[in-house]
Amino acid sequence: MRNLFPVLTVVAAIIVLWYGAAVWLNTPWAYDKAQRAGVELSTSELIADTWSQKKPKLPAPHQVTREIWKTTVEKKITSKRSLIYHSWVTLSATLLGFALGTVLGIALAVGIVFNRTIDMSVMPWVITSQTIPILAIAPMIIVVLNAVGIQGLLPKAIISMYLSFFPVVVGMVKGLRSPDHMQLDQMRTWHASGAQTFWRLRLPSSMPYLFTSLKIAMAAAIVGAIVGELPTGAVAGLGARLLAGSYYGQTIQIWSALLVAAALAATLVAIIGLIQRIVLNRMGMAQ
Amino acid sequence: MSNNTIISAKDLSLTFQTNDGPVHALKDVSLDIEKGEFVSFIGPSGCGKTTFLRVMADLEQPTAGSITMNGVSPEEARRARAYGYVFQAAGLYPWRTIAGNIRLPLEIMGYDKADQTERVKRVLDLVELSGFEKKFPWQLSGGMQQRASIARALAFDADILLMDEPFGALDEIVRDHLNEQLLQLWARTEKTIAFVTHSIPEAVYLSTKIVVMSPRPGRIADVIESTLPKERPLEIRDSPEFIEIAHRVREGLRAGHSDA
Amino acid sequence: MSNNTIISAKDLSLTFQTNDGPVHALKDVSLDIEKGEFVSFIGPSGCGKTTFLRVMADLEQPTAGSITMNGVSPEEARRARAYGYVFQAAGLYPWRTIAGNIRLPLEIMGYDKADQTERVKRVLDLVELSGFEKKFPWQLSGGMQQRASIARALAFDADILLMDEPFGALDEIVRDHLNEQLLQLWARTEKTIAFVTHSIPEAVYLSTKIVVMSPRPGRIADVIESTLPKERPLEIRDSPEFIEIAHRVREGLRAGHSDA
Amino acid sequence: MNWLIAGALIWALGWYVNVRLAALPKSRVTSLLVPVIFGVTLIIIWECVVRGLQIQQVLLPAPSVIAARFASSTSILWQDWVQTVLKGMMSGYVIGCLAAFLTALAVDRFDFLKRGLLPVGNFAAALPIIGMAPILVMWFGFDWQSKAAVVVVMIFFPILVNTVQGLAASDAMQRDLMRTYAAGYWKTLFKLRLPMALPFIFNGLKIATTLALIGAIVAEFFGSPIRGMGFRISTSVGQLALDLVWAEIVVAAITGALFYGAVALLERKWTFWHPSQRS
Amino acid sequence: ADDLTLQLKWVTQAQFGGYYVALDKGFYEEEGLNVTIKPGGPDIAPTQVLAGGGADVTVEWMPAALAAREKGLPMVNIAQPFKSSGMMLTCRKDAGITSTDDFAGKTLGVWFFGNEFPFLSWMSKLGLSTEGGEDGVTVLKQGFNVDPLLQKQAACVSTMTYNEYWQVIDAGLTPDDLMVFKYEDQGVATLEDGLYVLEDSLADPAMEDKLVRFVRASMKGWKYAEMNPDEAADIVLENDASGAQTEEHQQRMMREISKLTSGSNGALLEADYERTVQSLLSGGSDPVITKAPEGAWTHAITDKALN
Ligand SMILES: Nc1ncnc2c1ncn2[C@@H]1O[C@H](COP(=O)(O)OP(=O)(O)OP(=O)(O)O)[C@@H](O)[C@H]1O
Ligand SMILES: Nc1ncnc2c1ncn2[C@@H]1O[C@H](COP(=O)(O)OP(=O)(O)OP(=O)(O)O)[C@@H](O)[C@H]1O
Ligand SMILES: Cc1ncc(C[n+]2csc(CCO)c2C)c(N)n1
Ligand SMILES: [Mg+2]
Ligand SMILES: [Mg+2]
Repeated sequence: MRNLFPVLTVVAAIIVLWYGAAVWLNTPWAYDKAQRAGVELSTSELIADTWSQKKPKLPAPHQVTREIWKTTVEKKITSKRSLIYHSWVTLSATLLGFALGTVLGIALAVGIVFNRTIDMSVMPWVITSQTIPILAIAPMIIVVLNAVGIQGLLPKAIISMYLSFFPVVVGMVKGLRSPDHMQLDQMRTWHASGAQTFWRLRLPSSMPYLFTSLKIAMAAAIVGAIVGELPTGAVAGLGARLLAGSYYGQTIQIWSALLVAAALAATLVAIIGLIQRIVLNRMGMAQ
Repeated sequence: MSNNTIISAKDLSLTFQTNDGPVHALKDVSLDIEKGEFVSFIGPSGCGKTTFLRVMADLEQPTAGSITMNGVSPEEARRARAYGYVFQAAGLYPWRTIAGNIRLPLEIMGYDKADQTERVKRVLDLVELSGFEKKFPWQLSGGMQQRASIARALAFDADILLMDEPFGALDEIVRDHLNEQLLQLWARTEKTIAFVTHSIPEAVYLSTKIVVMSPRPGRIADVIESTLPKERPLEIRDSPEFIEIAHRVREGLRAGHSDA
Repeated sequence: MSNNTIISAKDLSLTFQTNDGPVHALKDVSLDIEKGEFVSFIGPSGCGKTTFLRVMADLEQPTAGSITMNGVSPEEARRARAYGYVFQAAGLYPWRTIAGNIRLPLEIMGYDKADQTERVKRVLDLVELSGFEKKFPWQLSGGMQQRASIARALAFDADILLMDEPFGALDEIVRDHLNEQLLQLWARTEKTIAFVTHSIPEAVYLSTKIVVMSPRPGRIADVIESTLPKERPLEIRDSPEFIEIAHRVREGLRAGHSDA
Repeated sequence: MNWLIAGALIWALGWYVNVRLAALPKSRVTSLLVPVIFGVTLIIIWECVVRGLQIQQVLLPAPSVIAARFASSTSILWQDWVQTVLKGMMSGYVIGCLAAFLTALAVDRFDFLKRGLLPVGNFAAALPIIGMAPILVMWFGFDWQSKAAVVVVMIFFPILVNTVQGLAASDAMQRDLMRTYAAGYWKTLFKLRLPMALPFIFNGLKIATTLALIGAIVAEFFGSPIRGMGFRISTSVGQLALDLVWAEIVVAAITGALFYGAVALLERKWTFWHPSQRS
Repeated sequence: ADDLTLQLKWVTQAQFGGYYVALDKGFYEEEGLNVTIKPGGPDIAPTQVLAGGGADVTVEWMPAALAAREKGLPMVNIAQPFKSSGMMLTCRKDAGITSTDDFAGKTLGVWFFGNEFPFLSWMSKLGLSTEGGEDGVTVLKQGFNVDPLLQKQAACVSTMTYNEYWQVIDAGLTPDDLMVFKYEDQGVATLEDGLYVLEDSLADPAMEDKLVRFVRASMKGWKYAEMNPDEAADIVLENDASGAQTEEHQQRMMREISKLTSGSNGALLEADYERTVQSLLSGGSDPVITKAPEGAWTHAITDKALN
């Protein structure tokens, strides 16, 4: 609440800047048109024009807002023109990829923490894996998976997974190793088994780390799903909207898809944050 | 080594290999502790107090010499859950209630449910924490947390209590209070206690025997048998006898310190 | 208030507004400290010792009453760099060598290069750390770090030294040693020292005046003038005079504690 | 079939060797050898699987084919590398870091900005920045400038957030100490808060390395001159030159690893004092 | 019914109207086929999909198919519903372009991803280097849209008669502002949008039979679409999962497409094929294909399908 006023101020400043930038960026096209039509533009006409072009370089905020309104509230959510429908398509791939990435990440982390060989062999490659521009080869992955009969949701989810497993591995390795020597020694004095140590000490201790990485992983998963949608033939999803918008030069459509994607991401991350607060509070580990 | 000897170390040595060369944490340490004794270990930082306790607890392997706990090796003693270990920090799990924390070792050792509940209740009584079982550790003061951690080490049937600076992090007044309680508890339960501390008054006040250690290499500089009675009110610390023992301990420490 | 009064507090109060309501950290505190005195502040946790020191250092603003340092307001005194402040933790910068750390305040205050080097050398000598100037803090023991942090506060020309539990984190033996050194240093430099501690022996051993404080609200419970001579070997702590003063301090503490 | 069996055998052998090596006390040699053996095993298995299952080269080329192509196309690879990495990524990285850093100083200085900008920043950071690529290409043209812009946008928030966090890392006691010296804002900044923030800043810089590379490459998908790694990757698929695509990916991976390594090295040098660097 | 998968070259749009009509009107069903149509996209190489077995038949441009064939992927043209090419280079007059002679020193937008081959042969025929410089042209890889022309980042961009050209018009430029060069008029036209399969498919009689039925139904769809462009456009719109296409644009596209398909009954004309091959072979120092391919097309399917 304390932040409400500053945030609103910043948002207002951004909107003002945005309108200004729209005038600046769209002016050349307005003049270009006017010149070919042989008319003079007054300043007010110019501004009005820059804020209402069909395919502006930068659409004005109200144009984007109207587009979002039209494609969410005014469309049936089953319609292919509804952004809610497309968000759902992206969301499902995101959630699946996120789930797969989390499971893979935790599994790898457990392996790394409990097995020296896995730790030494795999960990450097886990880091290297992220230097491969997966986003750049996403199209190939889609086609190759297609060749072995995997299509639809799964290929997108796999790209999501590739991006989201990494923060989870890194975070969970840290988390599972976060119990200090004293706590581990204590388990030893009680002659606790490896499994008992894992379930009663390592896993609970790793929770704060887990949630922090889950937030990063979720943001990554969305990027993965959207990028995975670009080359699947602009079929459906926010990525497809971005692409189709881009293909037809529909900047308004691009921006609305972008903003909805950001809102989706922010919502998902916020939900994890909420769960984090509840769980950690219950566990007495809230910072 | 009498029949009643609970802990017996002979020519114990432990050398850590570090990047800066070997560190002789313990060198030819021999010591016998009888049943029911309260033995304090005191000495400057790095003299091997903690290491010695950890060897007893099978958390560290000696590089030479031998040690028995209850007549068997530390490892067997650990597997038989023959001792409770209390660390400097309370180290309670924030996600478990006080009762849950005390129940933890019992769960691990496979005590049955009813027995667990019974024992938790008993040790909470013992450390005067009844009524706090449903609280979480962070809802308690530092002294209460430390009491809970002692209760946790008392909950299962171990005759030996190993305590590594359990009150090091507490302020003097709370510490006085806990010292008093610990003495009463020891009297009631007749456990054998090995207790590491940095504080001379604490060592003198609590112990039947004070082991003064000196560093580099870690060894025993002096063993002082206390002449204080078993019954010790806090005021005893202003008595000449007390001051005399404290003085001896300080001398022992100074000797060990200066020739390092 | 004599001509020689360096620190003079009158009816000083400080109330923190917290979510749980106001906390009276200091309430109507009046105290005069003469030039060259060594004044210890002792009292249970939360009685306002740190707060009092911070008010002197202009790190906290009193809500009522007045205080002067060297006859001017704490803020003016701070700007005039009239005091050195030593915190409980050494708080050395890990990315600077020991010499670099000590040079830090000199750089900030704009001493010239040659002077800096000269002063660093002198205070390193003073705290017996010569030879360690090129080391990094984490390569030194806790006691040495604390000595470096004292050197840092001595490097510039401040007549007043404010020390907030500077040895709180160290073990007793190291502490004894530093206490001895601090006394010598005080004798040599003739600074005025305000010293916060939790330890009764430390307070008695060091001070010319012991201020016993009690909490909720934080106020002065007793001011004890020490009758010990200026020359104090460590052994003085076993003398009846010492024990007598210590007893008085403990009584004062206990009184403040129980009526809280 | 024989190839598959060979692959399985090599896997078993490699793993066995690694288990033995890992059991040895950790040294520089083992901690280098073990992952290398693991990686080499993976590559050999890849080769065996491609040959054993007779996977078409247009789907997944064998490592040997990729290596051959790498060797024969060095001039193309070099030209692409210069375009994408030197021009696009590096300029973007430098500009992005500077912009984020200066913004962080402002945000840190003015509490109002901190409370207003950071939440908005978090929202913006959740934005799938990749979606900005076509827009930025439209704004900044086809050449490396638009790639640099994408990189700037991608790395801005991670570095901003880390730097702001770092600037807040000095504890109250250390700031109080500076106050007792009557040190002003700039002195406190340079002598205390910046050094203290370095480990955090480096954290951001490291994350930014991979982001920058990905950003520069992917931006080339949306329009580019006819060179560049992203250009090559995206167009070579259409020409079924998959070996060239993979050669570019190898270049990208090596570049990414080296870039990350270089920043990590710098971090080691500048934050040698931080506990995480000391052990 | 027999299953068959068709991979398109691009996103769902009227360019592929015939297939959607055949699907929607049940022409495939009548032939006992269960056809799945997979839309393409900017990064989907139909040749690769075919190689990977992700589709049985693909719509592809002949230059890309022949290039793939040289790479060892045995693609065969089984039908050619598009008679003529819709490719053109659309230029701004205000950029100083009135004829092909003005290209030198200018920046031209080109599609890559296997679509650059016709352009490259054309430039080599004009004797223009594509490496930039005074007497060459600077090539940029055009993204998905015609922005470079509108933003004056390029003097010319590649357009299709049926699609991108109209986006330029819609954006506000008039035909008078523009100078267009059709590949057909420049004598460098290559065959577009043919149906391709892998050689193996033809060896299998059952598969061959499926293909015959498929081509027959598809051609029926194309002819229907030519007759009923608006209805065909509606069908396309219904099949567009992205919901990004507009009715106006698709109807217009369908009409333009009809101009390209109307000359074909589905069978490949050998002369057209030879012209394409010649154009690709003559690519100067770096020709698209190095030798005339053999067996790159067959009339086996169309012969059976159309009689
Ligand atoms: N795991 C280890 N590896 C290497 N050296 C160690 C290890 N544990 C302890 N040491 C060293 O062994 C010596 C004895 O350490 P120990 O912890 O037993 O001392 P201590 O008497 O408990 O000291 P303190 O009072 O500070 O707790 C020290 O020099 C210490 O640095
Ligand atoms: N910044 C603050 N905001 C609110 N309350 C504070 C603040 N600083 C101190 N207090 C409260 O003021 C009281 C006195 O605190 P102070 O730190 O001066 O005690 P102290 O005597 O130094 O205790 P200790 O021995 O634990 O250091 C305490 O109740 C403390 O909780
Ligand atoms: C990135 C990219 N841009 C253009 C094309 C070329 N292309 C092939 S079919 C078709 C439809 C025409 O409306 C177009 C434009 C492509 N394949 N990929
Ligand atoms: Mg210890
Ligand atoms: Mg304090």
